[in-house]
Amino acid sequence: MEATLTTDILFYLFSAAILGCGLMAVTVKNLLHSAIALMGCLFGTAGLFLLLDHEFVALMQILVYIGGVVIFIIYAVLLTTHLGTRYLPASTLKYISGVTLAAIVLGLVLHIDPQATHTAVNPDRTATTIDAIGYRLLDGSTNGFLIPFEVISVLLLSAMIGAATIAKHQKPGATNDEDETGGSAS
Amino acid sequence: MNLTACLSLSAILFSFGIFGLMTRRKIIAMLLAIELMLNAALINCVAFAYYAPAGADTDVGSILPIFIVAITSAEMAVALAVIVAMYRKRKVIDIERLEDLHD
Amino acid sequence: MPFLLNCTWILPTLIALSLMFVPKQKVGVIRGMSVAGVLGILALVVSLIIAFLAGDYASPVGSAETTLAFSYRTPWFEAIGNQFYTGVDGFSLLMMLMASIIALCGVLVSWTITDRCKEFFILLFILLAGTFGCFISFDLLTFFLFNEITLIPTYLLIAIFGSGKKEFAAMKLNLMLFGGSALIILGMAGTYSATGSFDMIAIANNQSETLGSIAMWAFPALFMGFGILGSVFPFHTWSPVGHASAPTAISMFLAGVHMKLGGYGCLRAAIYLMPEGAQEWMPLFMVLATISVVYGAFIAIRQRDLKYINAYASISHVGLVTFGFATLTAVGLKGGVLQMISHGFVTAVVFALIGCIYGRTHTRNIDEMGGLMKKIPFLSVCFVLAGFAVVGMPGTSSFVAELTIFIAGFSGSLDDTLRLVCGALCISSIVITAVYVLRTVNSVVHGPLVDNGHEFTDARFIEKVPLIILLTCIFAMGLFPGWIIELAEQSLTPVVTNLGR
Amino acid sequence: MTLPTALWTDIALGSLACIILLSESLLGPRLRKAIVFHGAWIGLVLIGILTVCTAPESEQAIGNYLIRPWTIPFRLCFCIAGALSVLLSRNLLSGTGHTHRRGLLVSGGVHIFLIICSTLGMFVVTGAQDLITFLVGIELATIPLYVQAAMLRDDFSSEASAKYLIIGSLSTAFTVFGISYLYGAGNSVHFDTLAQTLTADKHFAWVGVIFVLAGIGFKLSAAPFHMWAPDIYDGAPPPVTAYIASSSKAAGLAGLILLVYGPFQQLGADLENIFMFLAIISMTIGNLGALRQKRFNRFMAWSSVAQIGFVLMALTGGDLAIPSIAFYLLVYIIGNFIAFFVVNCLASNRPETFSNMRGLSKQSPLLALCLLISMFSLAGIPPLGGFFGKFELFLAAAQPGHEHFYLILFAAINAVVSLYYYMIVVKDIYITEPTHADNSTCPAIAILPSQRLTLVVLVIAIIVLGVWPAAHSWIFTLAGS
Repeated sequence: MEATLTTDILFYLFSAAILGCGLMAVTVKNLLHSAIALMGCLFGTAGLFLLLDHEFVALMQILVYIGGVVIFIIYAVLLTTHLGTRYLPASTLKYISGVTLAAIVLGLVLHIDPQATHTAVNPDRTATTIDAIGYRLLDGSTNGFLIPFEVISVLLLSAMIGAATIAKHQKPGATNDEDETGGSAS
Repeated sequence: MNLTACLSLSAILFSFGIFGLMTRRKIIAMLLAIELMLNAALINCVAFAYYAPAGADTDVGSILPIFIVAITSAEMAVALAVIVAMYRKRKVIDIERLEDLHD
Repeated sequence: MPFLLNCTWILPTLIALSLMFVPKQKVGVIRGMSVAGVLGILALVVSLIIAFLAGDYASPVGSAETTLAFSYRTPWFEAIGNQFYTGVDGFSLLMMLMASIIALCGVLVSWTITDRCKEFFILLFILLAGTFGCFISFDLLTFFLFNEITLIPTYLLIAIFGSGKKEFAAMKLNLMLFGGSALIILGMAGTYSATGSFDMIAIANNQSETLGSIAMWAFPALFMGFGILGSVFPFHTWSPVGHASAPTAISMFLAGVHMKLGGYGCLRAAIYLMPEGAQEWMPLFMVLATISVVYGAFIAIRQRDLKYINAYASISHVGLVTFGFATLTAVGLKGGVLQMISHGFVTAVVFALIGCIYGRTHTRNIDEMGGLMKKIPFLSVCFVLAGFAVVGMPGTSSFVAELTIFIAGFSGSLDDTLRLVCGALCISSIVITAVYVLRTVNSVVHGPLVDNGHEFTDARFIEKVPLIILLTCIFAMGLFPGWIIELAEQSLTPVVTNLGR
Repeated sequence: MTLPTALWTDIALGSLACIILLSESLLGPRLRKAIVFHGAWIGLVLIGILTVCTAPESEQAIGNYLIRPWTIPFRLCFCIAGALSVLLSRNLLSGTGHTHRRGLLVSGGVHIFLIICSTLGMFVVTGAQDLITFLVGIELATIPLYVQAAMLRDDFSSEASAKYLIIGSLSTAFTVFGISYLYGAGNSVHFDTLAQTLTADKHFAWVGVIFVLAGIGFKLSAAPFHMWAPDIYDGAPPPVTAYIASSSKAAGLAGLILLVYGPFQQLGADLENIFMFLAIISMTIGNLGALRQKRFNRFMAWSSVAQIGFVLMALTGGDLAIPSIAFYLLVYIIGNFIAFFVVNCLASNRPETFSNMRGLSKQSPLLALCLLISMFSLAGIPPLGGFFGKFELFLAAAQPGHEHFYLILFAAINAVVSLYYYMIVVKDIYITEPTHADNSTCPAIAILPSQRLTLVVLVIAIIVLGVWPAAHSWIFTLAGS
């Protein structure tokens, strides 16, 4: 998108939403509220991605990240806490160390100044199309990402099988023969 | 809107994540803070791809997020399972109360 | 012959291995195998010496083209420049002869051990293997490796079979010696960085500037690393507790042979390899050596425990070795070598005697014994003779060695004030030595008989043998030192030539 | 398209995972037990042999997957560790020898399947030629371990898993954040491009490098990223602990070397300072931590933090770093597994504390001797493999152009400290007499025949590695080409 006043305003709006929701997500006492704040933060990020011409990533952000990951978190919250449970605040020492560490990291990262080549949008740039992504993912040559694409399927498979195995209700004292692997549950 | 702004945004988000990780005590809340950090990385990828100079591999700006999101979801699936298993046995997900293992 | 040379460490290893398969109840078999083993080693060493003396090797060797007798060289962990490089010169052979005689006596002295006897002899033979490996290695890394091998059995031998604060003593001894190893590693890393090799002869002949500049700090690291093993002040503190807590045979071997590995390493791996560093740093080590000599003797006066007395006396006498080396003259180095051999025999016989006496009086405190001459004349006579040797009476080996060292202190230029002062102090230590030796002998052998209820008899045959062997060696070396001095002189030629470059 | 021969191992590993998963879900209980357990360890051993046999002379590529000769020893390490880990899970799979306080694994088949998946992930790390493959490989190597850590039926296990998960996700977040910066600085994720574009004057590159190193630091549990390592070691099932302690670290190190000598190669001198800093902190903190431990697994965790410090020291050096680290890891893995096997036998009827090990030399001379050899190898005493392993790490830091002599002195002193606590273990098993309370409740130690055989083989291996230079020169040849 062309850099105009509109995009600037939109950018700052999204930024405010991302940072506001992000801060809420890590400070709000009620866990469910912070999960919802996280969702807001991720929506804001999706908006930012649209602004930066990455529709596909924005879509993935909404579908997979919000639709999958955050829902996971909300499930976990609902399963393991009673609604509205407030937990004890952390000690002052933890707050101080948290703020210090965060400040150190922030300082470290912000210390950098982008090189001149990066400040402006390359005039010849073309937005990445979904086709291009698909071709690159399935390309077996040195330029492609076929191997990680294959490997990540193994990763997801093993994670799902493993997750199903340990989350399954375990009868105390049961032996292996009575259990099923739960492989099909994924 | 320029690269510095985007990077600053992601850096601040990342430091929020670290802050949350240090101050939160429930495992879910800590994971949530880690999600913020990962999200900061996504912003970086896209911003770098958008502002890339000529000759850069801009596709990576879309492909790297795909893998990051996939990895995150695998991690979260395992996390959910562990949390559920632990909660079922101990009714505790507060990290401070996980004190059976200590010196 | 190279194979026979390597057998000096292979044989003990094999015996240690085969002892593992002997059932532990069969004490007789274990003892028999052990005695056969040490006799075998002694026979090997003697035949090597005969071959050495008969061959051309006995002639002085040149500095640049140093040839070792019976050398054997094969690539080992060659990717890092390590070779398995063994050989001997006269110096190593003398040390090996001493070590094998003391080992034989040590095994005979340990005849009475019955509890965990099998482990004792296994560990003793691993210790022997490491020691002999050290004496024949001419690759720095191999040398260091064998040196490390000796340390762990020492720990276990003291901690399991010792007496008193044995676990503390063993741990202290081991940690300090490994601390020395840390310094040695540093020094070796330095030489490796400069030369890319561990071959001692090659490093000694390497005159590059890189090595010269690295030697400025690698030399003190190496010298001090081995010096800790030779109990140089201020790192001597492991030695009194260690020697006092160890069982008799191990005290003999530790003080007699193992400590000498320190001196051997100082000469072989530090002075020989880095003469530039030696010239630079020797004043410091001369001062430290003098402190060891005087301090050890003074502390020995204050001790009441026989083992502690001898342990501090050892610090004092081994300090003389370092002093001899520190003069960096041909005479001084020769004196140091002679003192190493002489002190090995002397301290071994004293520790053996202390063991025998303790077996009868059940105390090592000199205030609680007296008049032993009447009850156990043989042991008492031996004790007196050993006392002569400690003081350095003419006719004993100590006299030959110490005289050479003192001559080195005063020969050459008279402008070197430090050397003269240190030499004078070292000579004065003889007086202090005489004080504690005469007092100890007096209160143990003479005077009224302190009756603490134990009935005891004089030495049995199996106890007499090692004492007689060791005393014979002491007096033989004192009366006919000729060939030993000659061998030492010849083998030190390359070191001296190197120092002069 | 012809497959390079070296790729067969990766394919075989993937197939093995499939076979294990299929036989776990399809076969009947009796057949399943035999095929899953024996198939897995025999398969991993065979793949290890295949790795050695197909070791390439030069780099073999398929697409952007690159099999480098120097990674072959690392791959061998992964296979060995995987096979040993499977063997170590023997008494957690079947009913023989119920372990103290721990019970059985939730599902043995899935446990073994996950070990193989994790091993596959490590293989992928060593073959990575771009940051994405690298990231995915690291995650495949790690995520199954979170699950495995939670596999026991007791409370401790899931706690360990939760802590591991948090630390692991944090490490992922750091790595990913760092990778995003590396992409920004280098405009690519391909290693070859990055090697040219990542130069020391790019600030982006430095942010990326620091975050990626921090991420890998968590995986290695190098100080200051070691926080929960002792808890994880203590709570996870013994085979998983052993696997985390050995293979996982080897993979992290392989990844680290890959990056340092690949994309980061132009950042040289400053990286050396970073590694020096990490090495010094790791050694010191690890040693201080290990000195005050009473439980064996926690002790191993702290000592491994110190060991990582020694390895990082080698990375400050020159060419010698890669082969010396590879050899060290091989020896370290074997030494670690001996210790864990012994403790696993002990833990079958008592908590694995040091006080419970007293008098072990009388109860079981074999176990005592094995533990002694393992401890001395870890401490670096000749003639065991650990001596040359550790010594070369020292030499690597002293190569011309990389002379870090102060670091060497510091590390050597730390090695003496570490020797102290390893000797305390030896003292406990050989010298300290057990008090009545220590031993009164403990029945005799039961050692499975298979575990006895494994122990003997491992002990022989560690001695042979220390005196027979064949494996050593093989590793150096591979790393040199």
